[in-house]
Amino acid sequence: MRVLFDSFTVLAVSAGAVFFLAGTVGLLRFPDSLSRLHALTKADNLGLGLVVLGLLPQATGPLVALKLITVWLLAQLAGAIVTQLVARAVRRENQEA
Amino acid sequence: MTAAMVLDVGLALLVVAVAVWIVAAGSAFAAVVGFVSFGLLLALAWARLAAVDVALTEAAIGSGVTGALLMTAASRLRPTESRSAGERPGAFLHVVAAVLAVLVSAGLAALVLIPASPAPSLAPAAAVHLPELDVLNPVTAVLMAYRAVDTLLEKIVLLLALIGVWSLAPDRFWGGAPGLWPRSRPDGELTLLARLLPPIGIVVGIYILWVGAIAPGGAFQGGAILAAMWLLIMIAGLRPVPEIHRQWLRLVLVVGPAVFLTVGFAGFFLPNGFLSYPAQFTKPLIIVIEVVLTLSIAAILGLLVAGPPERERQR
Amino acid sequence: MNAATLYGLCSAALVGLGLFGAIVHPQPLRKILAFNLLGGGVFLQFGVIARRGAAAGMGGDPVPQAMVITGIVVAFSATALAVTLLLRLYQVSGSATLSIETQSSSESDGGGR
Amino acid sequence: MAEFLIAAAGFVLAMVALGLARILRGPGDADRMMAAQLLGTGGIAALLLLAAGTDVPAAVDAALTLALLAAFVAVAFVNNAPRTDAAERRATDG
Amino acid sequence: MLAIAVPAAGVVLAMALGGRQAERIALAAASAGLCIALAIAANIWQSRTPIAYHLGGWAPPLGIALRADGLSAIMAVTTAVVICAIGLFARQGFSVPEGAQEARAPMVFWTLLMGVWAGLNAVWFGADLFTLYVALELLTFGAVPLVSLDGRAETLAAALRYLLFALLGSAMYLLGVALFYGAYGTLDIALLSGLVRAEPVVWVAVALMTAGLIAKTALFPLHLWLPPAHAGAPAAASALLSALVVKGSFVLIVRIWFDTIPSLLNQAAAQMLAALGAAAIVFGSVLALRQERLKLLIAYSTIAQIGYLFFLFPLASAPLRVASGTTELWTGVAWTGGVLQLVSHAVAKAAMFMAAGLIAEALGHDRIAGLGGIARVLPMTVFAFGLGGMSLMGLPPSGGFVAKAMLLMAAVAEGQWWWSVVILAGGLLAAGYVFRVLTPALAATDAPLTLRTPVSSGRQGVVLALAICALLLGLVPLRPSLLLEVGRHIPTTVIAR
Repeated sequence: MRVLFDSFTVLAVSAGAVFFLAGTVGLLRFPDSLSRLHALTKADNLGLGLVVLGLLPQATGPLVALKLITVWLLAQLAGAIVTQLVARAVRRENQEA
Repeated sequence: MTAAMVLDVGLALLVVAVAVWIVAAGSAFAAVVGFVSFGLLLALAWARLAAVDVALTEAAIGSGVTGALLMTAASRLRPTESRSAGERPGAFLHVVAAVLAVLVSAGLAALVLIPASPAPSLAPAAAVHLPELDVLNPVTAVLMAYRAVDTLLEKIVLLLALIGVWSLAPDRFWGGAPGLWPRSRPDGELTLLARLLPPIGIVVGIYILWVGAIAPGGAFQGGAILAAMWLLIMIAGLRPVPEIHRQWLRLVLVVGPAVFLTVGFAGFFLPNGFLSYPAQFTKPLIIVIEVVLTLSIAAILGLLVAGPPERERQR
Repeated sequence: MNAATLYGLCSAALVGLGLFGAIVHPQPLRKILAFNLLGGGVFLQFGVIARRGAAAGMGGDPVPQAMVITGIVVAFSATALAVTLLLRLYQVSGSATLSIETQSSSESDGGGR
Repeated sequence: MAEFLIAAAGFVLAMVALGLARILRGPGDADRMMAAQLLGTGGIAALLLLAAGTDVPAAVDAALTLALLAAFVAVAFVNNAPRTDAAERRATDG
Repeated sequence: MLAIAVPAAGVVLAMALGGRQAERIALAAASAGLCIALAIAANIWQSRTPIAYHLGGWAPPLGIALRADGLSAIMAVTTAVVICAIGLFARQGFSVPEGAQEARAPMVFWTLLMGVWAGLNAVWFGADLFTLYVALELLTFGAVPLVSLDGRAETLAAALRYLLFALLGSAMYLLGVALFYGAYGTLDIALLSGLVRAEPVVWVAVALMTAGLIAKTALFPLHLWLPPAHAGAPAAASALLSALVVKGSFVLIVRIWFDTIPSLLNQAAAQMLAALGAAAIVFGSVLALRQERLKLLIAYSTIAQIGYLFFLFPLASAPLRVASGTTELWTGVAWTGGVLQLVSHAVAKAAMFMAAGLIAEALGHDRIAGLGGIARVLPMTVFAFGLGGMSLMGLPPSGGFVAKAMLLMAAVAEGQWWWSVVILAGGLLAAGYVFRVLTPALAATDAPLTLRTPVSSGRQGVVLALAICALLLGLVPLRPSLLLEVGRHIPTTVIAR
C-alpha cells in the first residue's frame, strides 16, 4: 500500500513539475502578454494542482489534507480572478496605446 | 551533495540575485515587483532555517502587505522618476558606498565562517519553563512571557507609527476617512474576489492565531492576514474605509496594548511583579492577550496601509 | 559548509547590497527598498544564529526568532511611515527628492515659526 | 521519498526562477507581475513539497498565508499598474 | 518599570479617548512621571546601589532586566523636568480649538510626546540590547512625525531624511545586537560585560553599533539631517528633539562602551570618536555663526554641543594607560563633566528653543537680522535665551561651565591637552554665535517693535525657569556626581520589589 501511495506521489509531483517547466517556457517564449498569461495559468492550475494531488497521500492527517486542498483552491480562485483583472489591464493598456 | 544542499545553494543564490535586481532595476516599479519575489524567497529560506514562525511573518508582512504598500507608492511616484534621474550622485559617492558595503559584507562573511563553538543558545532554558506556561510553541512563549516587554513596547511603536501616518493629513481632513488607493475601480472580478477570499482568509487568520499556542503562528501573523482581508474588502468598496475619529475604531486599535498593559500592571500584585502571570491562569491570560492583540494588530496594519485621512469628516 | 553558513553568507551579501543601495540611490523610494533589503539581511543573520542554536528538541533557538518577528513588524511600520511621508511630500511639493530644503528654504525662510 | 520531494521542490523552484528573466526583460509591468505570480505559485508548491519532505508540517500554514497574500498583492498591482503602464509604453514608443 | 509603563499607558489612553482628553492625560502622566523619576533617584541616592528589576520574574539571560544606576536616574529626572516644562509651554500652542472635538496637531503632539518619553525612559533603564533597540525605534517613530507637524514641503523632506538616517542607524545597531547574541548567547548588558573577550566579532559588532548610533546622534560627519529637522519642527518639539532625543542614542553608545565592554575599551578608537567630536564642535559652531535664522543657529549649536559629549570616551577611559590613584580620580571628573554636559545642554537647549519659539511667534519670523529691540518687549524670554547661551559658552556659574571645566581639567591632567584647546575654542565660538543674537536683541531701536501676537507671561516664565535650572546646575555639581558613581563598573545586586 505504502509503495502504491509513494509511486502515485512521485508520478503526480513529477507531472506537476513538468507543468511548471511548461509555464516557465511559455512565459519566456510566447510573443505577447496575453498568451504569456495563458501559459502562466496552466502552471498555476495544473502544476500546483498536481503537486497538491501528489502530496495528499503523504498527508499526516485530515487537517493537513484539508489545508493542502485549501491552498490549491485559494490559488485557483485568486489565479482565475487575477488573470481576468490582468487580462483586462493588458487590454486597456493596448487600447490606450 | 544532497538534494537539500543543492536546494539551499540555489535558494541563497536566487535571493542574492533578486536583491541585486532590486538595487539595479531601472524603474522603481520593477524593483518593487522584484521585492515581492524577494519576500517570497526569504519566506522559503526561513522555512529552510527551521523558523516557520518567521516564515509565516515574512510571508504575511514582509512580502505581502509591504509589497502592496510599496507597489502603490511606486505607481503614484512614477511621474517623478524621469525628473530625478538627472541628480544621480557622483562616481565618488558610488566608490565610497561600494567600499563601505564590501567592507561590511566581508566582515560579516568572515564572522559567519568562524562561528562561536559551541554555538550559544537559550533554547534549553526556554524549554525548561514551557511546561509552567502551558504554551507549547517556544517562540510564542518568548514573545508573550520571557520577553513580553519587547512585545508590549513594540505595540506602542505601532501605535506611534499610525499616529505618525495620520499626522500627515491636512488639518481639515483630521477625523475623516483614509484615502486608500483612490484609483481603484471596483469591477466585477474584484468584487467577486473580495466576497470569496475574505471568508477563507478570516478562517485562516483565526486558525493561525489559535494554533500559535502549540505550533508556529500567533498574533502577528494572524493579524497581518486579517488586515489584508479587511483591506481587500475596503478596496472593493464592499465596506467603507472607517473615519479615524470613530470611537469604536480607536477602541479596537488600543484594546490589545491596553489589555496587555492592564495584565502587566496587575502583575504588581503578584510576587514576580510587572508582566508576570498568576500560575493557574497563565495560558488563558496569554490567549486572551493574543486575541485582543490580533484585533489591534489587524486594525493598525490595515490603517497603516490605508494611509492618512484624505476625506473630510462627515458630520 | 552547512545550510546555516550558506544563508549567513547570503545575509552578508544582502546587508552590503542594502547599504550600497541606500547610499547611492537618489530616489527616496529606492532608498526605502534598499533599507528593506538591509533589514532582510540583518534578520537573516538572526535566523542563522537561531539555527546554530538548535537544541532541546527545537529546530532553532526561539529567542532570536522572536526578535526577528518583532523586527519585521517594526520594519513594516517604518516602511509605511516613510512611504506616507514620501507621498505627502510629493503631494505638497510636486517632487519626491530629499534635496527639497536646499531649493525652497531661500524662498520661504520668512515663514519659519 | 523525502529526498525525492526535496529534489522536486528544488526543480520547481529552479523552473520558476528561470521565469524571473521576465522580470528583467519586461517589457510591460504586467509581464513582470506575471513572472512574480508564477514565482509565487512555484514558491507555494516548493513550500508544500518541503513541508512533506523535511517533516515541517507548519510550513503548510506558511504556504496558505502566501496563497492568500499573493492574491492581495496582485489586486494591489491591478489597481495601480494599468494606466501608468500605457503611459510607459507611449513614452518608450514615442 | 513604572517609569516606562506610565507614559506608555498615556499613549494608549490618549489614543482611545482622543480629543481634549489627550492634553489632560499627557499632563497627568507628566506629573506622575516626574514623581516616579524623583523616587527612583532618591532610592538610588540613599542606597548607593543600582536597582535591577527582572520583568515578569524571568531572570536574564532568558528574561529581560531593567536597571537603574546613577546615570539612568539623573537622565530620568532631567527628562521628566524638561518634559514637564515642554508640556506647560505647549499648552497654548497645542490646545484643541473651541468648537472642535479633536484637532490634528494637538492630538499628534500630546500622544507622541508621551511616546518619546516612554522611549527615553526605556533607553535610560533598559539593560538588554534588544529592548534598547525597540526603545530606539520608539524614539524614532515619536520624533519623526513631530518634525513634519506643520506639513510644509521642507519639513516633510527633513522628516523623511531624518527617518532614513535613523532607520539605517538602527539597522546597523540591530546587526551588532545579532552578532553579540551569536557570540555570547545573551543580550543582558551586565552578563555580557562578564563574557566579552577581545575577538573580532566584538570589534565588528561594536563598530557597527557605534556607527549606527552616531548617525542617530548626529555626530559629525553624519549630522546632515539634524539642522533642517530640528529647525523645522514646532518650538516645543524642537526642544524635545534637541534636548533629549539625540541624547538617547548617545547614552546607548556610553552603555555599550563603558558598560558592555568596559574591559576592552580601546584608546585609539576613543581618540577617534573624540576627534569626530572635536570636528563637530568646530564645524557646528562655525556654521551656527553663519546662519541667518535663529532656529537654524540653535540647531547647528546642538551639533557642536553634542561634540563635547564625545570627549567622554578618551577622558573617562584613560586608566587603561596609567593605573594610578590620581588618574582614577580624573576619569571620575571627566565622567561627571561629560554627564553634566549631557544634562545642562538638555536643559539649556530646551530653554533656548522655546525662547526662540516665543520670539518667532511674537514677531512672525525668526530672522536674526530682524531681532532689533526684542529684549524690550520680551525681557524674560531674551534673558532666558541669554542664560541658556551662557551654559553653551561655558561661562560661570552655569552648568555648562562646570561641565566644560571638568572636561578641560581632566584633559590637561591626563596629558590629553589637545582636547582642551578644542574645548576652549568651542567656548569662544559659542560666545560668538550667542552674542550674534543677543547684540541686536538688546540694542535700542528707534522704531518700537510691534508684536504680531502677545506672549503670555506664564509661558515666558516656564522658559525662564528652565534656563535658571541650567544655571543652577553649575552650583550643585558635586551632589549629582556622587549619584553618578552609582553603578559605574559595580556589579549589580538584585532587589526584588
